[in-house]
Amino acid sequence: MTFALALEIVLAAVVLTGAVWTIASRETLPAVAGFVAYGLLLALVWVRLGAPDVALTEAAIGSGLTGALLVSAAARLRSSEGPMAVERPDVILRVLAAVLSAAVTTALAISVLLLPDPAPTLATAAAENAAATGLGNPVTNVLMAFRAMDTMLEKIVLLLALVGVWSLAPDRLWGGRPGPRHHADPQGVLAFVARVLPPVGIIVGIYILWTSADHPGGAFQGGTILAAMWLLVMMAGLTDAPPVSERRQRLLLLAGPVVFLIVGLGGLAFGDAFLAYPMAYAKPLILAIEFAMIVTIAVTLGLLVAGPPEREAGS
Amino acid sequence: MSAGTVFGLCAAVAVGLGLYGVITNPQPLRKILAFNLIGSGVFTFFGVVAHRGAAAGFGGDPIPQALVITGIVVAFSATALALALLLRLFQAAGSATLRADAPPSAGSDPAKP
Amino acid sequence: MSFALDIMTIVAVSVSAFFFLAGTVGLLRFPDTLTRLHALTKADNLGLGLLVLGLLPQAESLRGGIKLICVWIIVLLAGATVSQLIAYAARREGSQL
Amino acid sequence: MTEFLTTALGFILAILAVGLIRILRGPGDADRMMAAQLIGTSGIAALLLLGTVSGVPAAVDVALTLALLAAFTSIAFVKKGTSRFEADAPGSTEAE
Repeated sequence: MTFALALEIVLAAVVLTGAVWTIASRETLPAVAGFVAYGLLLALVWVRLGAPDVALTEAAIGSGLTGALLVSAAARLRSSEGPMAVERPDVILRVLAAVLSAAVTTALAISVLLLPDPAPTLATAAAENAAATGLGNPVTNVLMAFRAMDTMLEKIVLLLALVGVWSLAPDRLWGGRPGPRHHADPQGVLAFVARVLPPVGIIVGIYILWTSADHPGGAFQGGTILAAMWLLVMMAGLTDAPPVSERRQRLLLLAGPVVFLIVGLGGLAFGDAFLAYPMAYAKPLILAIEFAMIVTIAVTLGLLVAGPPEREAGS
Repeated sequence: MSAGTVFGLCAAVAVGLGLYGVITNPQPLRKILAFNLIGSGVFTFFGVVAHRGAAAGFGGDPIPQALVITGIVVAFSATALALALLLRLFQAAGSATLRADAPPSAGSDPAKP
Repeated sequence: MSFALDIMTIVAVSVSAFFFLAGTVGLLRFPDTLTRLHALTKADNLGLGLLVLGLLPQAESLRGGIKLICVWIIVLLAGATVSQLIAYAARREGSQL
Repeated sequence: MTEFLTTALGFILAILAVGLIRILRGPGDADRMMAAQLIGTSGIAALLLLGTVSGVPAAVDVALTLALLAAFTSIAFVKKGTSRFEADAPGSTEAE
């Protein structure tokens, strides 16, 4: 037991090193690198906490995709960094902030130590009702059946965020292509990896979705891998981002939420409530939603990272 | 001291560090980073609660775990939107500061997209 | 049989730890960027490769073992590419000096 | 066996921490990218060990995801948001 405890303390210390570095670094790019490392280590913490589903999400979205997003933003803002780095808040504010942060940390630490024992849990309820869906992974059960409404609304939040990002485009560029057009030597290393890695990534992404019925995985995690592979191909200049006005892409963006809504309304019409799956068809229905969702998630996440339209569609 | 306690304390420190960063760091991008740090600290805290609720043969309570997954995705979309807003501010105003009295920096030409 | 497999795990993981150490020491101590890069690739390829080799006997199923090998192959591919890209970047940085 | 693998895991974590310090010290971008690469690889190694030690077989799936995303993020770091990766552009590569 002491061995395991020592390991956990070492892991927590390394995680906090990453966190401190994210806050304390003077330059932005190393701070972003620190944050990505922090996210990677957090995935280890999640595995240790017995939550590999969350570890997958943290590794894919929390660390990888957020990291890529932050890197490109940091690189674009680099020219504004010069005068900003000098500008520091005065000492009083910093001391006050430190006192406040310490107080919040202490309060949280005390509440960690005072958590009720035995802990309240819904795991038994989730286990009792697992037979209703025929899925073996309790987290997928919660996401797709017991709390399916949350998951559907989250899809809509993703879509709204994308609409928000797009609407930041200047009027004359509306309907154009997001981000810069990337160029690289078609015989170069970058183009090579962008040709070899995506097929592997697509298989892994679909595998992560497929396995989520009974093992950790899911549509978000799989979709994130697919999005990363798409972005990789774009970064290598092998393909261009589609214009935001493209109809096929809009259909893909809507596929997940629409299938979800249709199934939900079907539950209202033929079953007991919105999103109530008929017992006999629960598993195929959930799979149908998940397959529609992985496509939508991949396209939405990819476009969120690509950003608002910056070029006219013809360019 | 159980497995979760160490990571619970770690989460508490991460939230404190993030809060300090949000308040004191003048650069908006760093504020967004620090805010993400607060978020991940809260998620980890919730993960500790889930871990303590391990029962029925599961490694943890699946309900908080599912909520955290949803939370991570929503945090990502918020970050993407915030960064897009920031980059647009930088394009439009020529500087990425939140101060009202800041002079436009020479870094970018507002007329150029 | 299980004893022999355990010995294999211990030996392979120990050697892998050595390569990780060597890569890190190289990264800290070698004089210039390209030699540091050379040291780093040892950690990537041999360190992780031997670790995967050592964990194979502990894998619970054939599928787990195949996935372990896939992890190594992906890291090899990505590591080799990124190392080249870093070397280009280093040369560019050097030529600006 | 668990004790041995836990020790190895602690060792890999220590190496990862050294990589973090390397990012901190720099000096050049190239060194930072190398350190990031080391962190990615040792993070994957730590994940595989942790999965074995904690008895979570799904850790291998996490490692697969991490390997793909680490490659993606590393390349994003190297490109740093520029549209043209200069060293890779025609003309500056070595004649083949």
